[in-house]
Amino acid sequence: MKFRTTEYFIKEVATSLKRNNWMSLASIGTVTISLFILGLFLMVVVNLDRMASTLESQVQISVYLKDDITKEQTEALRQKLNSLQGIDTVNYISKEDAMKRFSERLGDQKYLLSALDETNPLPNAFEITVKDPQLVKTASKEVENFPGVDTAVYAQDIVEHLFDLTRLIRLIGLAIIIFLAGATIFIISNTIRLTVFARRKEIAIMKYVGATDWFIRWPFLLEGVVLGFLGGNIAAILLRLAYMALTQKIYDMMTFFPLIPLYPFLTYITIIIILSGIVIGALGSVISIKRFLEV
Amino acid sequence: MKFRTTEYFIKEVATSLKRNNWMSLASIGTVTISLFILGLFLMVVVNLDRMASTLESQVQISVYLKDDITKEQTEALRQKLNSLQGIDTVNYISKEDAMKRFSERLGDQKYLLSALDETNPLPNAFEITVKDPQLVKTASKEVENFPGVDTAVYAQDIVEHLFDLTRLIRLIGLAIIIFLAGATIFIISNTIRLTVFARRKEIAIMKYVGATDWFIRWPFLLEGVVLGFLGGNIAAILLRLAYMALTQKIYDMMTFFPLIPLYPFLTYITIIIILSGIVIGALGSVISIKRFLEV
Amino acid sequence: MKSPTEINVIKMKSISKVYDNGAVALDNVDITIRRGEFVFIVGSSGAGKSTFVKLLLREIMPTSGHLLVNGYNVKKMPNREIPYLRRSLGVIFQDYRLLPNKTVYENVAFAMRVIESPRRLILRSVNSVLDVVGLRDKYKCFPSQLSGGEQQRVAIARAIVNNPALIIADEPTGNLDPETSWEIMDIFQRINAAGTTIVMATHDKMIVDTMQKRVLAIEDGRIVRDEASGGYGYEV
Amino acid sequence: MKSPTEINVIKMKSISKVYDNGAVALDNVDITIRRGEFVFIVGSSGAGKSTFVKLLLREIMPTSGHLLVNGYNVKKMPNREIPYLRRSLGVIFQDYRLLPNKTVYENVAFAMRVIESPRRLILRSVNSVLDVVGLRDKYKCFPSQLSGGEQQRVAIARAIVNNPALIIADEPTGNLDPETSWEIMDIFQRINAAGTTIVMATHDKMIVDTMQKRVLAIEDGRIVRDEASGGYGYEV
Ligand SMILES: Nc1ncnc2c1ncn2[C@@H]1O[C@H](COP(=O)(O)OP(=O)(O)OP(=O)(O)O)[C@@H](O)[C@H]1O
Ligand SMILES: Nc1ncnc2c1ncn2[C@@H]1O[C@H](COP(=O)(O)OP(=O)(O)OP(=O)(O)O)[C@@H](O)[C@H]1O
Ligand SMILES: [Mg+2]
Ligand SMILES: [Mg+2]
Repeated sequence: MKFRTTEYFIKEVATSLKRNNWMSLASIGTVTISLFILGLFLMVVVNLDRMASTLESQVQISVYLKDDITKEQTEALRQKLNSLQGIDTVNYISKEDAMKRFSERLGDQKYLLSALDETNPLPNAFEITVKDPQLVKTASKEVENFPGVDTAVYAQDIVEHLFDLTRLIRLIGLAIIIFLAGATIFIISNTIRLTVFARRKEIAIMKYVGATDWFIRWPFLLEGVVLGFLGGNIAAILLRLAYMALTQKIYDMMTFFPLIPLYPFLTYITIIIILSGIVIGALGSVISIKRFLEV
Repeated sequence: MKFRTTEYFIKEVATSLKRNNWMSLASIGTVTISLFILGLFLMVVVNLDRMASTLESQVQISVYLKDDITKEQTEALRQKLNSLQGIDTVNYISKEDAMKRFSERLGDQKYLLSALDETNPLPNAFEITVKDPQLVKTASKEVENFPGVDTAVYAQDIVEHLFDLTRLIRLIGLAIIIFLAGATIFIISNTIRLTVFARRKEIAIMKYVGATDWFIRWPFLLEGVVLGFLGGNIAAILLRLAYMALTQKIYDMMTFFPLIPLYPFLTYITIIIILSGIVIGALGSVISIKRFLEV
Repeated sequence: MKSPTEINVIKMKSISKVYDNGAVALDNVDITIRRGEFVFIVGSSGAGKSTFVKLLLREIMPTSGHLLVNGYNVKKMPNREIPYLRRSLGVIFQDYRLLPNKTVYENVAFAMRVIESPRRLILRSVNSVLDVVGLRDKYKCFPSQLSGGEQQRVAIARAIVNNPALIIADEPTGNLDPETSWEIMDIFQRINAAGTTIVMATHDKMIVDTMQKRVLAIEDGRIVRDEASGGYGYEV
Repeated sequence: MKSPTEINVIKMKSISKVYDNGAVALDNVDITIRRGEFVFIVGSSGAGKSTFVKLLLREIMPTSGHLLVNGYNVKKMPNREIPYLRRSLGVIFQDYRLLPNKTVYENVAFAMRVIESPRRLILRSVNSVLDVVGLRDKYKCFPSQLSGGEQQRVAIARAIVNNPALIIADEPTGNLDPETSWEIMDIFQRINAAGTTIVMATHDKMIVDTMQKRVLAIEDGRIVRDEASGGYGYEV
């Protein structure tokens, strides 16, 4: 392909976008909206997944220590726990700390503690978290056999519910994203196909005067790329704004609900959305004109 | 309009759907997918809203009674609480019930109770729920002044967080539904516009041989209705299947997560989706051909 | 049809047409065509013949002047009356304008459907008019399956099927061989004899010279000749 | 262009074309056209002239037979070679086939762009060929802004701009007045004198009778006459 032809193609695309202006706008609008929806749910699903991971990582095992062990034994136990495979954090909670927490947890029933007459029946404990929450069960079994350990307990039913919940969130999230990606591809390429269809006679005429398939295809492909790029960009910008607004809103309303921080998350989303736009636009164009080239 | 013309229009629509078959399929596909997405999130949002309401309705006020009141006084208080405006349920919890519950709540720390030496420091109480959770604050204030009442408490920070959460869920849900509705309208009518655009010359020719606007419009309108109806129906069927599968899946995985029961919920959704399809299809057609009628 | 007793079917008073891009297609044209006339419009390529025709059916609006067609004031009529003006005409377009998604039969029938003719009448009339233009056996074909001349004849059939009081034909024999052209002219002559006014833009010197009807010659948008029974007028 | 020294530009051996709907458009046609010839194809409407033309540029495939055009075996050539066959021809289509979204200039230039001509050459050639057909001042117009005859002349300009060795014209003067038609025929004659082969389907009796070139008459898909220098052949 000669340079003047490349130049011609680029001019062609500009002219075509201008002359078919409302079709171009319609395509860009469709690309924008589809990719915006896709991006939105991508962000939601990624956030939910993160949240699920956070929840899972917070499952703890409380390792209650026997009352009679010494500081040295406790220290040795900490070492042992630390060196255990798959353990994430190890925290020592003295019986005093435990009582303080317990009294906080009782809230308006704190007066119950007065019945204890200043005695503290709570044991010293380690609280450990594991890297892979699936390990909770085996880890707690193992730890129970360590010297100085009385019992190791965790909220069994909550953990199991939690796994169900996070599995469900991930499953549904993945299903939604796959479905939305399919829908986006369908809708965008469908729109492009209709715009190409409206120009099928042009394509045939070009072939009749001796244009090769690629000579016809290139401007359409470039046009698809431009439409996809523009639509993807607008969608990406809207997504950024939406996410920032949402983060702010959620932060204002409920501080305990942490979203994934803006960067580099938004950068990834931007790249994914724009790339999707370009690829779907280009492929949509090329595939759509295929059947009209056969003359 | 004469009967034979109506008959002709109906035949026209059938013929047109057949002759422009891939354009018809493209339109139906777009209607189906857009409405499916809309319907899916409508179902999700309605469910979330229901869940939020359930959560809110479970906010209770614990009304602790003075230790020294008689059975009659207690009974009188129950009457008084029952007759209070905005009160939903009133439950009596004796100090024994309370202790049982408390010991259950302590779980693996149950042994703490042994320190109480069989004394029960818990008071008798009424647990009341209010119809409108916004009333919790005022209701608890009012109840505290009733004779025989010691204090009336509720989980203040949890309730406030809860309200934030449900408000956020409703806000985002509503925003998503409005946005998706707009996107659906845009995408469907855009697709229809492109199919009409591909037939703009036909429309002009019809006008040149003396057809009135409505003579041209009717078949397009009916075609839009048929496309919308078909697309809406397919979407509705898919939505039913999806919801049933999801309900089953969620029920299998986590019984504590109740979705809105299938009927009449699905009936409403079906009606909404099919009606949307018809209305958007019809309006999309009529609006799209408007500019091509001006010859 | 409005005022069918009006003697002047077409009345143009100082009509001009300037297109959006500044092209002057008609320049101050005054013409009157009476009921029952047979008028040829001749002129070189781009003279303004089709513009003249398009004005008559209000495909385009005159830039200035006054135009009456079949009793309709074309410039001032409300949009909703346009279909009725067009139904009172039978138009053969230079580019045929057949409906691509309709068969030959359906294309011709369409002109009758818009005036809500009874189905039986449609069947009869369409078949007979397809016979007349020699396309009875092609009734099931789509326009894309026809030769150029066949398409042109479908356009002719559609224009005459409703027996309009005024037939406007823009180059109706451009894609027909001389023999078929004469068959069509025969039909026109018979229709004309029955009282229908015919206005026909044409390049066919032989037809114009032979028929000796009224000839309007347009040049650069101006009427340069108006002879009661003339010839094509250019010697080559 | 393949084998430019081949003496037979077109070689048809028992070519038949039956369309999908069963219409027999060409029936066992044998024709040879040599380099430098000027051939008229005549025949009534629907005889098969356009079918003949469409076969030459492989717009349609022959149902049976053997066809060589400019050295290309039309029936057996791979799809990717079709553009090169078409570039070796200059075709004027009966329905013009102009690109609606391109101006007159761009339409003509397009035929040069596909063969990647240098920009300067395009500018020069297009302007001169638009001069030849008398449309230099309309170069900025879109096809929809042209009269029928003007569109036809753009199609003619596009067909000749690349100086093809074979020009195939399907009814190139159908929408032109006699004067303009003769101007076009003049151009064709000059191009032909310079060695270009010209095959022209036409209904214009006057042109065929005057020019006294080779005439192929088709009737119902069969060649019924092949005269070295004949007339249109029908008396009316
Ligand atoms: N695509 C098609 N499908 C079916 N039949 C066709 C098709 N194209 C042409 N025909 C038929 O084939 C016959 C020859 O058509 P062709 O276009 O070759 O005629 P022609 O000689 O060019 O006529 P004209 O002078 O009217 O242009 C006609 O009867 C026509 O109806
Ligand atoms: N839509 C338009 N916009 C701009 N100019 C136009 C338009 N239609 C026609 N013209 C110009 O107006 C002039 C008259 O055109 P018209 O179609 O009336 O010619 P005509 O006499 O019918 O020619 P032909 O015999 O070639 O059909 C021409 O110069 C043409 O270029
Ligand atoms: Mg004209
Ligand atoms: Mg032909």
